[in-house]
Order: sequence, then C-alpha cells, then structure tokens
Amino acid sequence: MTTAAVFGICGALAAGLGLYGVIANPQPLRKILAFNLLSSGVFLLFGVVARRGTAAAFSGDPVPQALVITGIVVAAAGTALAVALLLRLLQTSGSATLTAEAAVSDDTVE
Amino acid sequence: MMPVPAQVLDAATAGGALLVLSIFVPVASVLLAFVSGGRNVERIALATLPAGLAIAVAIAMAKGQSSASLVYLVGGWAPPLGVALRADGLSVVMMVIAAVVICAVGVYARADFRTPSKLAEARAPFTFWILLLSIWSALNLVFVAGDLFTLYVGLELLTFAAAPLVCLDGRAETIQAALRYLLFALLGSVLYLAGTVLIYGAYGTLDIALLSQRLRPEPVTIIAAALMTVGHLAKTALFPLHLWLPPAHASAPAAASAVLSALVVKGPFFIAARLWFDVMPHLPAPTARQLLGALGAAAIVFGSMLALRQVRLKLLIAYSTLAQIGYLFLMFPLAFGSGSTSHNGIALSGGMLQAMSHATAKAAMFMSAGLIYAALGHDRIAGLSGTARALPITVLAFALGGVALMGVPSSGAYLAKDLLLQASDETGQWWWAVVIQAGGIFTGAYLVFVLANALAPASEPVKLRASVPRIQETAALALALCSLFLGLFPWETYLIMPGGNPPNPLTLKALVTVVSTLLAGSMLAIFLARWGHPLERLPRVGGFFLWASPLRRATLGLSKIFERVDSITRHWLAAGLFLLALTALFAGAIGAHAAGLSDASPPGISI
Amino acid sequence: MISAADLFTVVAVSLGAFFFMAGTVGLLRFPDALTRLHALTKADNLGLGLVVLGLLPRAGSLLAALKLASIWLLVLLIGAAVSQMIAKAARNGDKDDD
Amino acid sequence: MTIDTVLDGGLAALVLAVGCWIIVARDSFAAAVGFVAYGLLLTLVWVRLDAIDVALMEGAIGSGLTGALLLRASSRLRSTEASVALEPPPFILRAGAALLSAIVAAMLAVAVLYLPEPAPTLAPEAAANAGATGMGNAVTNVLMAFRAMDTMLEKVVLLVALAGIWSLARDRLWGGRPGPLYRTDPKAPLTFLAQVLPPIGIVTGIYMLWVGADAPGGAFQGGTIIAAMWLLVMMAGLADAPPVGNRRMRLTLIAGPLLFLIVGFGGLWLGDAFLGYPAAYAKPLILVIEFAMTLTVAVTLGLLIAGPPEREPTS
Repeated sequence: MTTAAVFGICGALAAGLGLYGVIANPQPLRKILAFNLLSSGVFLLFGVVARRGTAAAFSGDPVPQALVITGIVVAAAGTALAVALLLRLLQTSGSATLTAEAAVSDDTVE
Repeated sequence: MMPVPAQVLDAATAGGALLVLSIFVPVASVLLAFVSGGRNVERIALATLPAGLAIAVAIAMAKGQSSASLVYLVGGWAPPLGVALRADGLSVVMMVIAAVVICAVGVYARADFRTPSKLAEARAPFTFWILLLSIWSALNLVFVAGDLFTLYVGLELLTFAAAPLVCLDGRAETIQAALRYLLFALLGSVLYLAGTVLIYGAYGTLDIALLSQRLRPEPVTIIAAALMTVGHLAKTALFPLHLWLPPAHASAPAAASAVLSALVVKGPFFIAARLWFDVMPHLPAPTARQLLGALGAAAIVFGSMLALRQVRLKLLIAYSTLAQIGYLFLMFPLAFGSGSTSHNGIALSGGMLQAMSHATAKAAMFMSAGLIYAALGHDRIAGLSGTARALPITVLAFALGGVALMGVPSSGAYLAKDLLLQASDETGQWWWAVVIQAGGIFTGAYLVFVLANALAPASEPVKLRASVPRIQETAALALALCSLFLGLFPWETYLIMPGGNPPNPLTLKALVTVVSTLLAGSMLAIFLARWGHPLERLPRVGGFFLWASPLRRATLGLSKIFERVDSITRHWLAAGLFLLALTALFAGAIGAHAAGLSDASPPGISI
Repeated sequence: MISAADLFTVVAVSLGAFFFMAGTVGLLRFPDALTRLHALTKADNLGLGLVVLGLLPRAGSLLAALKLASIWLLVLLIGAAVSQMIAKAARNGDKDDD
Repeated sequence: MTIDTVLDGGLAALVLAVGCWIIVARDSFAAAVGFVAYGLLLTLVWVRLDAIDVALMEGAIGSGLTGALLLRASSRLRSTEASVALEPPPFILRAGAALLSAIVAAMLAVAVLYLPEPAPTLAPEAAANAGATGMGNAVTNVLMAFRAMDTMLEKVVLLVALAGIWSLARDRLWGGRPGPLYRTDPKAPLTFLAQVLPPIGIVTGIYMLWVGADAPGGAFQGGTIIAAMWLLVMMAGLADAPPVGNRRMRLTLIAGPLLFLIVGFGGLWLGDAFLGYPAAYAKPLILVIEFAMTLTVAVTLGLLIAGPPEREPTS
C-alpha cells in the first residue's frame, strides 16, 4: 500500500467519524469539534490527490495543496463564527442547545 | 485515459471584464465601508446599489449581442491552471434579478438600518450593510464562476454573510436559528468540497467547461456527484433537509428575510443546476433526477400544508419558501426525457424563471410582512383583520406578490409553469404536470388564507403602533409588480424558449386557469388552514357546512400528521440521517444506471 | 560501514527515544498531575535534547544546526512556562476552572 | 510491506484513535484538548504527504488557532454542561447514524482508492508557468498568481466572518473592546513567556513570509504565528484587544485585500488582466501584497478569537 492509499483511507474514516459526531452528538460545541474533524478528513483527501499527482521532479501537485490552504482558512473562519454564535446563545438564553422545540417557540400563539 | 492536453477552450471575450466588476465592486465597497465606518457605511452601500445594478444591466446588454458566453480569464491564466469567469444566459438573468432585489431591499432597509443620530456608529447598520454587500458579491460570484472550487469559496462567503443576518436583533431564538443554519450549511459545504476533491483527483481540473468534456460515468464521478448534490440540497433546504429554514427566515429582520428567502437559497440551487446541466449533463441518471423531482414534489405538498397551518405571517411565508424551493427542483426530471442524456432547455428556462419570479415575489411578501409587523406590533394571521383598510398599499404589495407567485398570466411564474408543463408534455412525464398544477393551487390556498384575514373588516379600527414609511411600501410594491410582469419580457435573448408565439396572457383559457386555481385554492384554505375564528362564522351558503364539517375534521387530522412529520424532520438528528441516507441513495441511483449502461456501452466508457 | 558521526547519531537518538518512552509511561502510570508533569517535562527536555544533539552532525550546514538548537531552546522555554501553569492550575484544585 | 507503510499505518491509526476520542469523550474540554493533539498528528501526516506548506498551515491554524478557540469555548461552556445534561439520542438512532456515516466514509474510501492511474496532475503546468512570477514555491505561485482570485476572496471571507462575530455584540457595547482574554497575575510564568517569546515569534513570522517565495511558508503561515504572539501578549495581560471602532485596526484589517484589489484593478487598467501582474514587477508586487496580507491575517485571526465587543466603550 502506498502512502497515498493509507492516508486516503485515513481521511475517509476521519470524515466518517466527523459526520457521525456532527449528527449524533447533541451538544453544539461537540458538533463544531466534529465538523472540524470532518473537514480535516476531507482536507486529507486533497493531500492524497496532491501526493498522487507527483510528476517527474515535482514533490506533488501544488494546486490541491493551495486549495487546501484556502479550505483550512475558510473552515477556521466558520468555526470562529459558530463558536461566537454559541457563546452568545449561552449569554442570552443561559443554555446552549439546538433542540428544535425551543427554536420555533414562537410557533404557538403568543 | 489519455491525459487531455491543456487546450485553450476559451479566450476572454469583450465585456468579460464586467464580470470582474460585478464581483469586486461590492467587495471594494465592503472594504471601504469597513474602514470608513459610521454613517459612511450606509452612504457607500447606497452608492453601490445603482453602480451594481448598472454593471448587471451592462452585462446583460453585452451578453445580448452574442449567443456565446461572456468569458474572462482571471489574471490572464487559462484553465485548467487558472480560473475562468463565464456568464451564460442563466447567469445573466439571475444576476440582473439579484441586482433588482438587492436594490429594492437596500431602499427598503434604509429606514430600518439607519445609524441613530446620537451615535457615531451603531452595530446593526454597520453589519447589515456590510453583510448585504458581501451577499451581493458572493451571489455574482456563484452565478459566473467557472470553477468548482471558486464556487465553494463563493458559497461560503454567501453562508457566512447570511447567517449573522438571521440574528441581527439579538434575541436568543434568532441566535439559535442562526447557529442551526450555519452548522447545517457548513455540513453541506463540506460534502460539496469532498465531491470537488474527488473530481479533481479523477480529472485533474475543476473547470466546468473542461469537466463537461472529460467526465465519464465512473464510480468516482458518481460518488462525487452524490456528495455535491446532497450538499447543495442541504444548503437550499429542500425537504426533508429544511430544519434550519423556517426559524431562520421567519425570525430575521424583514429586509434580511427578504434577501435570505429571495436570493440566498438560490445560490446553492444555481450551483446544483450548474452541476447537473453543465458539469455532468451526460451522466446517465434518470432515477436520480426523478428522485430530485420527487423531493421537490414532497416539498411542495409539505411546505404548503404547513404554511396553511401557521399562526404567524412570517412563518407562513417561510414555509411557502419551502414549497417554492420544491417547485424549482421539478426542472431536473423535466429537462431530460426518460433515458435521454441531452436536455431540452425549456425546462431549465422554466426553472430559472420560477427562481426569478420567486425571488421578486417573495422579497415583496417578506417586506410587506415586515411592515405589517412593525405597524401592528405582531404578525398573527388571525389578528390581521382591518389591515387592508389601514395599510392598503402594503397589503396590495403582499397580494400582488402572492398572485404573481401563484401564476397569473403576465407573471413570471405563469410563464415558468407554462414552460414546465410543455416540458412534461414533450418528455411524456404527466405526473409532474399534476404536481405543477397542484403547486399553483396550494399557493392560491395560502394566499387566500392570508388575504381573507387581512381583508376582513375589523370589529374596531386598527390602531397602528408606527406609521409605515411610503418609501418602504413602494419598494415592496415595485418588486411585486416586477414579478407580476416578468412574464412579458422577451426572454429569448437569454433563455431557451419554445418556438412560435409566446402564450397570449389574455385568452379565455388563461382566465379559466387562474379562476379555477383560485377557487381550488380557496377550498383548500377553508379545509386546511388554521382559522382564528370558528368556521361557522363564515357565511353559510346552502347548507355547505352540513357536509363540509366532517370533511374538515378529516383534513384537520391529515394536517396534524403533517405537523408531526415536520417536528420530526426538524430534529437535527433526523435531518442528519436524511442527509446521509440521501447521499447513499443518490450514489446508488446513479450507480445502478451507470452499471446497466456500461454493459451495452462501447469500450472506452468503462465503469 | 558506520562512521563515528553516524554512530553518535544512532546512540543519541536512541537514548532520546528511550527518554520519550519513559516519559510517556510515566504520564500514563503516575498517580497525580504533578508527578505526571514531572515525567512529561523530563522527557521533553532530555529526550528532545538528545534527539537534537544526535541530529546535529547530520545538519549539513551551520544554519541548519542553529535552527535545530533553537528549536530545542524554544521547547525548553515554552515547556517550562506551560508546565508551571498546569502545575498551578492542578494545585489550585478543580474549583479554578477558567 | 515496507517500513514506510508500517509507519504510515501506525500514524493513521493514531490519528483515527485520537479522532475517536474527540467524538466519544464525555467532557467537552477533554475533547478540545484531544483536538489539539489530533491537529499535531495531522501535521505529521501532511509532512508524510510531502505538503510542507499545508503542514505548517495545519499546525498553525488547524491545531493551534482552532484549538485555542475551541478550548476557550469549552472552558466557558463548562459551567452549563453540568446543569444542562443533554441525554444522548436513543441507541437505535445513534446506530443508524453510525451505519450511514460508515457508508458515506466507505464511499469516500472507495472513490479515493479507485482514482485513475496515472493520476492527472497540474504540477508540470504549474512549473512551466512559474517563470511568470519568478518564485520558486509552486504553492505560492498557485495561491498568488494562478488562483489569486480565490486567495483574495478567502481574505474577504475572513473579514465577513469577523463582521458576523462583531454583529453579535450588545448594541450599547458597540465600539468597546472584546472580552478580556487574561487573568491578571504579573508574576505568572505566562507573563514571562509573553515578554520573551514575541520578539522571536515575530521574527519567525516574517522569516516565514520571506522564505515563502521559494520555500514552504507564506503570508498565511507567517501571519498566524504573529497572531499567536499577539494573543499570547493579550492573554498575559500585557496588551489589550483594541476596541472595534479603532480606525488603525480597521485599516490593518483591510490592508491585505485592499492592496490585492488595487493591484488587481491596476492590472485591469493597464490592459493586462484583473490580477495579472506585469512580468517585470510580478515578484515585488506579490511580496508587497503578501506583506500587507501577513499583517491583515495576524490582526484578523487575533480578533476572530477575541470575539465580539464585551466591554463598555470608554469614550
């Protein structure tokens, strides 16, 4: 097995772990953590593609590497925004949950 | 496969530089507004509105002169190494509509997002204008980007600008809605990103034009297609992935709701259309397309039924958006005949026209709902009686928007429906015709429901908490009128239209269609809606309610079931399970066909 | 054919690896935070020091050797500061969360 | 099976084990600590994949910055975690989620393993066109020349995210400073660290920017290190986060993208192309943009972590 194949599988599994965490963990902060795990798995796939694209005299395809750098920044920005929303939610409501019932509390007649 | 040599597919065309301006003029305004701060933020934003509109119109005129796309190579680098911007007819019409809606919203929002005179700078105006301009830039990028990764950046810009708009007023439930929206949208983007990396790994480019030539029905392509499609479904909030939409769209400030509902959900929808029509039109996926249409049909029924059950006007409009998003996805099965891999442009034109009609009409409806809320201090539908007398222009804007959405002759939605019906006729898929007609009737139903309440005479004169600025009413009314007359525009320049005469809006047949739609809609509204007062107070016509009462009880039971399903699908876990299941389902649906095809296909197309 | 420099590298890096391993075992086996910290910092400082020392003959240029040495110094500095903070937090008990 | 495969496999197993820990750990703080470790392991993976630029990025942003953000959030949330006991969803639903996630992961794995051979690559083309910028780092070439638009827009994404975070402030606190990051204790070892480390860190950051032209590194990696130094100084209480109305800070926030935009429009004006650099000036122009970008990145990242204004404006 090549390095690319090993880490390709690793990336896919990390993404799967992240997917599970985002979906099944009820706590928003854990969802954000799992989202980072998920995106890191997808980013690894970029690395694998870059590594596979090694041509003569090049250590790897620079395009996917550049894309992943942009991707990491965007994911970090998303994480920062989500964390800020979460902390603000904690401040205003005293709890940090995403339960649907509370979300449309004004559904009922006021 | 032999690596395809880099070929110059396209060179920059005249007018291509306008595409750059459409993206970066709003960006420049964002930067300038950010640094100059204070009241300058509004000034810069308001100055950008006409400039952006002018750029969009200039692009439309440049595009009108030739049938080929406008192309620009950023930095002079040609794909696959560089990134191209391309504007075809679809991009141009969406861009113009986005510019029109944003300008109207900008005019409308001036009254709501003005820096108070005693402050040098205030939070809400500063962020609102900056986020609005960012959304504009992101939308234009989404419409013209010729590269899958650039589309990803545009999509994220759109999401990050849209999510904070939801909670500008800072109430806890709006923050929760924004967080749900952001997290689910991030999940969708990652799925899309996973698809793009697989595509790059298989074909060595992310350029749409190059990919359309290189793509083959291989496992990698199929899995990537499934991931990307479902990612966009999550971001568009197609049923059953809609958990974030109703709270987010209903609780945002009116101007923000208008942008979110009219334009922001169209971004991922547009990319989904790009994927299916431009990147992989040759992918043999009839089942997957039927699946997309089926989800759309479910969204129509589901969104409309729930819209009728709402107590608050803004939630009703939000659920109506859910239904209208479903309508957009009907074009996917309709564009392709069964088994055929070449699509007819009529359904695509119909879908885009529907998107444009919905953008203008829905913005008008949210804007008037916002005015009603501000004037009455609430937006309970049952408490709307007397509003029509107190706020005639606002209610008129709402009504015209609704009527346009329902599809009266001359409206864009009517033309769209006509095109979609033609497509279903040509491809022999009658079942979608049924859904299309039902969609119009449902729209009629919730329109009748709201108007019946708003037009009802009030027992005592309505006391207005605040007067409604004329300029805001005018902005809403202008958008509603725009939607109402969208069907009269000569779209042939930009969209593929059927040959022959355009449908004459004044025939008897058209009139009958409208009247019957409204009548059927009223019946639905009577039976399904949540009326504030018992039905018995409605005028009794010929013992109508003797047999209607048991029927209404039965339909009430039905809508209870729908409400139950809604509360389940709005659970995070359920939506997540649907998301994953749909990904697997799409991959399976496309894969099964590709496998069947490869048995009979000539060598060269291998699976 | 092993030169003296190579032999030195092998011995030093192996010793460094041994210290890392001992530190990890200590981290896992020791009873409380302070003793674990003790194990960890020993491993960091000595283990990394020996690894860096072992790699110095192979650095190729003076600049690269300086870089290696400065990495060790930085880790020493940060390790000392951070382990003090952790120790303080551990001594203050669980009440001091933030 | 070579020694490389064994090492790679061991590293991958370690990454996945820490990943599992992040998902299943009962305590959020522990999970966040796990995430930092996970990020460091990923950095090693990127080194194994011969992507040093990305490894630096992952270490700086993925592990360092995001880790700091999540650690801070989890320690703030700790107080509520005990009171709001969120019971996990029923077993059957969790099992369903696990199964479906496994299916999607398997789809990804299959797709990656069945990518075509020989792999398509743009490496030769990137190298063939490297002369246009005169820079030796292929990744920097892609970021700053071939796909410069993406890079420029990504900076706008950061700025918009910051505007979004600021929008969460209370109205009356607009114009104030973000919440304090520090606990005042002048004798703490942290204070000493914050006095000694920043000079070294800033030099390292600038060095990283400078070598980015020809070797792994670049504006983003350099900027992140400087941001970390700034955060360290703020956490030690030696400096305070600026109020959101601070004009100089705002100018720094937009300097990178604005300069990028000016150069871009300059290219358009001079007849070349938007974001096309005239061949003679390509390298100096790119370096100037990268320098401005480093400052912008440092300030933006610092403020992203500092959060929305939480203290009364002083004026």
